[in-house]
Amino acid sequence: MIFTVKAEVSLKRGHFDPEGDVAAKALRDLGFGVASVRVGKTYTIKVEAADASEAEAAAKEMCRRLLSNPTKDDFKVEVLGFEGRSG
Amino acid sequence: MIFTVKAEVSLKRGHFDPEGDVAAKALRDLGFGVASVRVGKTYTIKVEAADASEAEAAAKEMCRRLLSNPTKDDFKVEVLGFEGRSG
Amino acid sequence: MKRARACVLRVGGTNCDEEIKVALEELGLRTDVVHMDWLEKGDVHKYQLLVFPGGFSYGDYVRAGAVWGKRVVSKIRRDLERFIESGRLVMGICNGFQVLVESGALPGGDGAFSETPKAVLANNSSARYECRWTYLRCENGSTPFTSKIPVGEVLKIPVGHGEGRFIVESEELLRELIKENRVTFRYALPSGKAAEGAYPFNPNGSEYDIAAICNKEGNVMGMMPHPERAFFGWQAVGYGGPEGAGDGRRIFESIIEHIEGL
Amino acid sequence: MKEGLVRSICKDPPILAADLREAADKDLVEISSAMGLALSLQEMKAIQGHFGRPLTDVELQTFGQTWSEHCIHKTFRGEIQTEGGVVNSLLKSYIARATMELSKPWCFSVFEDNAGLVEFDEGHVIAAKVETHNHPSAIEPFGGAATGVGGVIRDILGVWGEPIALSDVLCFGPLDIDYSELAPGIKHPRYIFNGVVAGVGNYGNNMGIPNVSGAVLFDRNYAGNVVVYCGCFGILPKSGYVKDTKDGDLAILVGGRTGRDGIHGVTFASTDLPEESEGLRSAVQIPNPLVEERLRRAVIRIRDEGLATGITDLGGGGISCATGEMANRSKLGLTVELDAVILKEPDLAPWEIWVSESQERMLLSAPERNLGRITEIFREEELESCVLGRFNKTGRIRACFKGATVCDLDLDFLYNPPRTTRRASRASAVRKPLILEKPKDLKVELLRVLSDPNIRSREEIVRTYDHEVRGVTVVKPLQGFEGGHNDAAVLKPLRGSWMGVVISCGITPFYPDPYWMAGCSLEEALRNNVAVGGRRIAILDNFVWGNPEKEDRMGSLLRACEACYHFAKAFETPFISGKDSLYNESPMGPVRPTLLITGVGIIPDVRRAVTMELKRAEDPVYLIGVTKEELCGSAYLRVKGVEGGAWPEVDAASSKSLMDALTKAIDAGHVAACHDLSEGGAGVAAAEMVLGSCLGMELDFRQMIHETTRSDFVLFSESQGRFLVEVREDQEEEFKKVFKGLPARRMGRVLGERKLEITDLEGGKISVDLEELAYAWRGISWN
Ligand SMILES: Nc1ncnc2c1ncn2[C@@H]1O[C@H](COP(=O)(O)OP(=O)(O)O)[C@@H](O)[C@H]1O
Ligand SMILES: [Mg+2]
Repeated sequence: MIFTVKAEVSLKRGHFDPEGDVAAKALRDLGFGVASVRVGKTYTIKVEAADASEAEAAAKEMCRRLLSNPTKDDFKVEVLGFEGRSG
Repeated sequence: MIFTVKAEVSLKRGHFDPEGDVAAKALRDLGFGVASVRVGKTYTIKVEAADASEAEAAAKEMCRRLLSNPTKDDFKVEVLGFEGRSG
Repeated sequence: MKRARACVLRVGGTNCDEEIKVALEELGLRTDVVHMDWLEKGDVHKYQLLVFPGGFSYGDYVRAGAVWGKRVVSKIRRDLERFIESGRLVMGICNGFQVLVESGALPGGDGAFSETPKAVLANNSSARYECRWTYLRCENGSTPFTSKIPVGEVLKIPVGHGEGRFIVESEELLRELIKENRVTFRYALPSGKAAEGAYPFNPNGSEYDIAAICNKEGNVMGMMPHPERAFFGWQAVGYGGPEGAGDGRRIFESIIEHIEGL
Repeated sequence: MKEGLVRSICKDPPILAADLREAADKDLVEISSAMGLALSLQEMKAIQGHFGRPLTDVELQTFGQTWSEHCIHKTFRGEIQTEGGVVNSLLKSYIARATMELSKPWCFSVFEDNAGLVEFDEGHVIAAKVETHNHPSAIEPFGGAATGVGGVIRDILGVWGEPIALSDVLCFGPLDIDYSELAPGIKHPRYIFNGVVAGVGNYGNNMGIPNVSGAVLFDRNYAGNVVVYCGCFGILPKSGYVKDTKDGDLAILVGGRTGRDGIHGVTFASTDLPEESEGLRSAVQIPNPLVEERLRRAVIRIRDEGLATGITDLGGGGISCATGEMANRSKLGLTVELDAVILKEPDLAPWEIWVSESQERMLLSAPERNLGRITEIFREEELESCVLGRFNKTGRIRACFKGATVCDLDLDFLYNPPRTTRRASRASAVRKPLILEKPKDLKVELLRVLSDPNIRSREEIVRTYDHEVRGVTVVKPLQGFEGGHNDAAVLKPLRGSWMGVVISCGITPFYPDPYWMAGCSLEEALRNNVAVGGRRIAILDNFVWGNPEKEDRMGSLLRACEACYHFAKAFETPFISGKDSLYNESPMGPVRPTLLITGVGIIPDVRRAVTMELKRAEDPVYLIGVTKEELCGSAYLRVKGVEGGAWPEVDAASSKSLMDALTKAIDAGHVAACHDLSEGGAGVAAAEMVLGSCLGMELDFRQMIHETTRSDFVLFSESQGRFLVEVREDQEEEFKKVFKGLPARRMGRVLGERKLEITDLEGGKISVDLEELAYAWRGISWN
């Protein structure tokens, strides 16, 4: 089956986020009352797996091996749904 | 009060996502059974607002004005929590 | 010298291969620019020097250098381990440095590679791409890459990157790098004093002003600045004279002297 | 619309047919608009008259694309009715005419191909092209600007050039403008600015092509009409320029896949920007420099192995225009198999495949025997390609899909559209008196001008563009650690030669008279080029104007073209290429007429190139040229919000003799530093020279050759044809000899301390130290 999994990669707490700081400043310049912004990335992945837990495990492994760098990133994985048989 | 709001910006359906394609191919090369990947961005924003609905409205406005482009992006906003009085 | 040969690797998105080839050839070293695909099928061991050049490999998507770095691990790790263990030289410049870090070759582990990366080149603290000249203080003049540069000497070499803020996994590892003399260049003030984070002398906010590091054995080095863009004097108008040599040339001269002796 | 005029003739694939024979005028107009063709009634009638059969949507779209303003330049090639008579083609009567009459032997290929080509050395030519990407950037700033860069790079690849440099000139609304001042649907200049700068930087950096030249302008007028010019410059061996498609050759499409992105970009660029532009999703183009980088390598390899007979890029109009142009150029025909095209998404209609403007694609022609090797190169560079069809002698462009012929057109008719007629009213600015109180403190005035967004340091932008990659940039946009702005860039493209390419630009849209505005832009491009040591300069024109169907817009366009002809002739600088972007109108009004002139010169030895930062204390400083009371449109008056007085004019003869003398002085080694005087006049130029170096300068304006009455006027006048020159102290006598009989005057000297000291016309002194200058120029707004 093809599962849709969302992996969210974000900076570890306490890590400096220049991109977030720039976004915060730009938002403040536009008149918003913003205290801070942290930027992260999401990967919405269609992955082949036997069941949801296998899909989740695979996505975690993808985060470990490619999508995140443990020095700076945390990641979180969530199975969103599935699509039935794959060819 | 300071609310934490998460804004998620992603490419509209049908829009071509070169970054997602590269990630998908790289994951396949690493042996994962990945059909496709779509990449999005998250902004975790601390925003001053009177209540949750005001915080949400502000975040939506931020998406409209700066964080996304309605021609190519969809966005989604979610209030995660609040932190009590601001100075 | 007759036998020595260098390989400048490339993948889609690499774009600084030609100027590195020019620099090496200028010093008489036979240099091939080789696509990763060919190397995976071919033989890396006929080379004494392997260079991972700058550019935007795979568009720098996901994370700068990550996709290429993981491909190195999954496709040519064993070959590269042998290459490194035999004392030959591997150099990563800019995107190439990012690749070496993402693959685990730098700072390195117990073997040639650590299982997971122990460092990262994160977004510049300015949150922008920075193309500018920097002052680099040589911290270790006895690696194969720096033997012609005395410790304390300041080189003028430009950077051009958006993700060059070097951070390591732990305080401990940083101390270890410093203690083992593995920080080869630091961003400095014109006087030669460390920049101590002061922008724009430290152009990206790197910890300890780190611009370049090497592995334990000293035969793998990664650096964010581009010595090949400061090879000729005319590349450095306003920083040196149009005639003669640029400061980056001395890094290449060190390399060549070393591999001639291999 | 009349029943049955347009009907479906096939469901799968979806094909419509329109029978124009029975159509009334209003039906024609309706069909054009319903199908998004943007063809005028006159054009629709020409099509109606030509065909004795119904036309498919594929065919009608072909006309829509090929006869668009973008592809065929119908305004520039059309007929213009003026009070004084009829002008037959702006291009022929002014732009190309100057080139023809100058007939320089070093012009290698002009106005013909994707880019202009001039000789470099015996074996090589330089290719240059500048494009605009305004509408796409207004809608999606990042993608619009990035694909603008990508597109102009393909123009250079499209003449077999190896790209060596990029340029970008950007015009934005004020970054601090209030939301309430923007019309609905218009994005905030801040948003546009961030996206455009990031897009330009991203594409160029990814490609590894240094961005070395450009300009950034701010004005309320551009809030509704952002202007984005992208330039690319390349080099190639003369023998590598092959454009000789033969009967029987294959047409090969390579690069990115074809999808729905950018459909109707062309017709879209030929109409005003609608208020609800957000609905135009398919017009958004998605950049993918990763593919173009591989394309670049493949194209150069194929060129060097001599495998192909022709090449062109896919830009506006997609496959339809690229194949049509290639066939037409060689007086051949072609049948295209649309099934062969590799698609991004299934179920594209044939007409969509035909006109899609998906990025990063090129078209090659090659004999069949080379197909194997070409495909191998593509494979090695990880590129997808397909054979579209074979060139033949029919003189027709045909397209087939699933066995059916969906398009069959006569190239002769397609490439000879009906002449467009436009009307032009007289356009010159009216001079108003200048009413301005004498300022109390010149120093305050100078700092205020320096801190204006139009004058301030561009470092924050320029540093995000890699200008060193390839390792051939000799004179850089930012000079030295101090980051002074050089007037032009110098590149050394060949390994075994000291010869350099010099790239500069001129843009002066704030001078109100279209004729003199154009003249000043041209002069500025040359002045910048000469200031670093460039000579034998070729120029490119890029017009950004409003709707040419309005008489006043057409009137000013005509005047600007007249100036282009006159000054190109007078300076002996031929136009080699260019482009016009018309219909730049938004709910906030028409764009300010904006002409960019790009200069491409050469320098025999890059070691002789001159930079702008001061070199040595005690060196004498000369001001070359005459300062007149020309302040209308100047930075000084704009900062004060004042209009009036005379605008700068160009005295070509005197300016040319000064430039020639300066070149002589540079070649002889007399010149240590040089900076041209442009926006902000002598005051700003002097401040910039100090800011860019570790030294200072002392100037006595009483020494100046001037025709003005006031100190603030000599300081800020923007008279053309002027330079500030640091002369090597030991060569001052020789320098003076070179300038004998010319207006050049010693104004002061270089100081060891970092400050600017000025003596005004009354003998009053002002002294500004570096911190003050830097705070105004680099820092946050000064007041
Ligand atoms: N306004 C103009 N001024 C000068 N040359 C022009 C102008 N418009 C078009 N040209 C020239 O005509 C040739 C074809 O132009 P164009 O259709 O814009 O090419 P492309 O489609 O590759 O962008 C080019 O060499 C171009 O420089
Ligand atoms: Mg073209």
